[in-house]
Amino acid sequence: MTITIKYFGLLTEATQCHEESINFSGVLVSELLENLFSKYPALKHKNFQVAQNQVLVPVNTKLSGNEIALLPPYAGG
Amino acid sequence: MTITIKYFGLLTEATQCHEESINFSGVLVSELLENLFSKYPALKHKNFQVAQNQVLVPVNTKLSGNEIALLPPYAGG
Amino acid sequence: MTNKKPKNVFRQGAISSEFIGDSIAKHQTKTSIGAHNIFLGQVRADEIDGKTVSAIEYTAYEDMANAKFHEIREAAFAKFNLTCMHIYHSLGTVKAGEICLFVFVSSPRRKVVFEALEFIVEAIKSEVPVFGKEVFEDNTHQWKVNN
Amino acid sequence: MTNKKPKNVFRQGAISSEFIGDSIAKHQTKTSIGAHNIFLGQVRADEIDGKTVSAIEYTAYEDMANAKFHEIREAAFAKFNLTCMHIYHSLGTVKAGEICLFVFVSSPRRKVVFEALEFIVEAIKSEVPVFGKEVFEDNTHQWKVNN
Repeated sequence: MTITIKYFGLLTEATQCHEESINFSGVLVSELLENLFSKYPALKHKNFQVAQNQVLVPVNTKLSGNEIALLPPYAGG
Repeated sequence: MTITIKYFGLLTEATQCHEESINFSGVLVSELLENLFSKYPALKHKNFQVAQNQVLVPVNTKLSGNEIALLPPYAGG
Repeated sequence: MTNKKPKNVFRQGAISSEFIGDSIAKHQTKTSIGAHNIFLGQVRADEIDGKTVSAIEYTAYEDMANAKFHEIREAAFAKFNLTCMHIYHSLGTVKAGEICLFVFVSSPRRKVVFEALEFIVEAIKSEVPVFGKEVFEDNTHQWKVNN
Repeated sequence: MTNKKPKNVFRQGAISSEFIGDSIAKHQTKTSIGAHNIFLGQVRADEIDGKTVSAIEYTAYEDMANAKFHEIREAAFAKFNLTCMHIYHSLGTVKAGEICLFVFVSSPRRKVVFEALEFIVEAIKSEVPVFGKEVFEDNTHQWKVNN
């Protein structure tokens, strides 16, 4: 399936992009992350949460085939 | 001694004045109040605190010969 | 900002939104501030026994009130790590919908301003000799009492 | 004021003192309000390892952030007797001394606004995906993290 992945804040320094679409055949969010860690080794050591379709999810959540966002610590206000 | 007495808020409806100076020979605040209650019977039933020289005092305080203020409940803000 | 002599907190009439905006603008040179908290008291058009409050006429025992405002100010600076504090209260007529009290605190950190502002506003309500005559639309009145 | 669809809380650049003043003015027709409480977040010129923060560049996961702001708004209206609530947050560059967050709550009674404002500000800080790049005077940077 095609997944849109969004990166924010300091994570964009590891990925050098804000958004990408990838074809991925895995089932879980954690599998997708392993794939991204291979592509962007610097990402592995960053602190972030994962949102699927704008809702925070644990990494053992099933991929629904929609939007995934990697969110570093919040700094609003 | 001569005492300046200030009235505020709803108390001025009982006294019909905001300030007056009276000669008074008593010793305690409570004696002064008895005197004022004779003069302004409506004052007796009002709820108020007494300040002497801008500090709240109990009615058994000695008169210092300076300013007395009768303060109804506060309504600031 | 501490240990000054009492200054006059009172303003004649309502406190305007422009005055509040200007006061905020003046703090933009103070770059150690991270959080401001502002309380505004606004006159309510309360309905009481079928009559509606159209304005409050404020009076005060001004010298004692300014001394009390000063005490509250000193106590707040002693208790909280504040960068700035400003208090303004109306005297005279303030119509329903207009602002009669403006309290403004600033600090490097947000937790401090929440605590400090509530402390100051509660102290003003309970300790400062200010009196309010609630005037109804038919020109009758009653005297306001803080709870 | 509840059950609306999420609206856009974000404003490009700093929030001006005039905007805040105008927002206050707009509430003077709402004569059931007795108390307003306003929180303003201001960018601090923090000194870190000898370098001074000159600005914060804000970015956000905008759709999720607006949905979260909406959730916070609905929760606050459910929890507190509020007449009005407004939230504005900056995106893009906000210089030291400028305002990046404006939260405005109003209620008939003061106790409510103190509780509600702190609830809303703490929720914004911890739940809304907004990111801040602290830019130093020499154009190096670090990433801000809320505590």
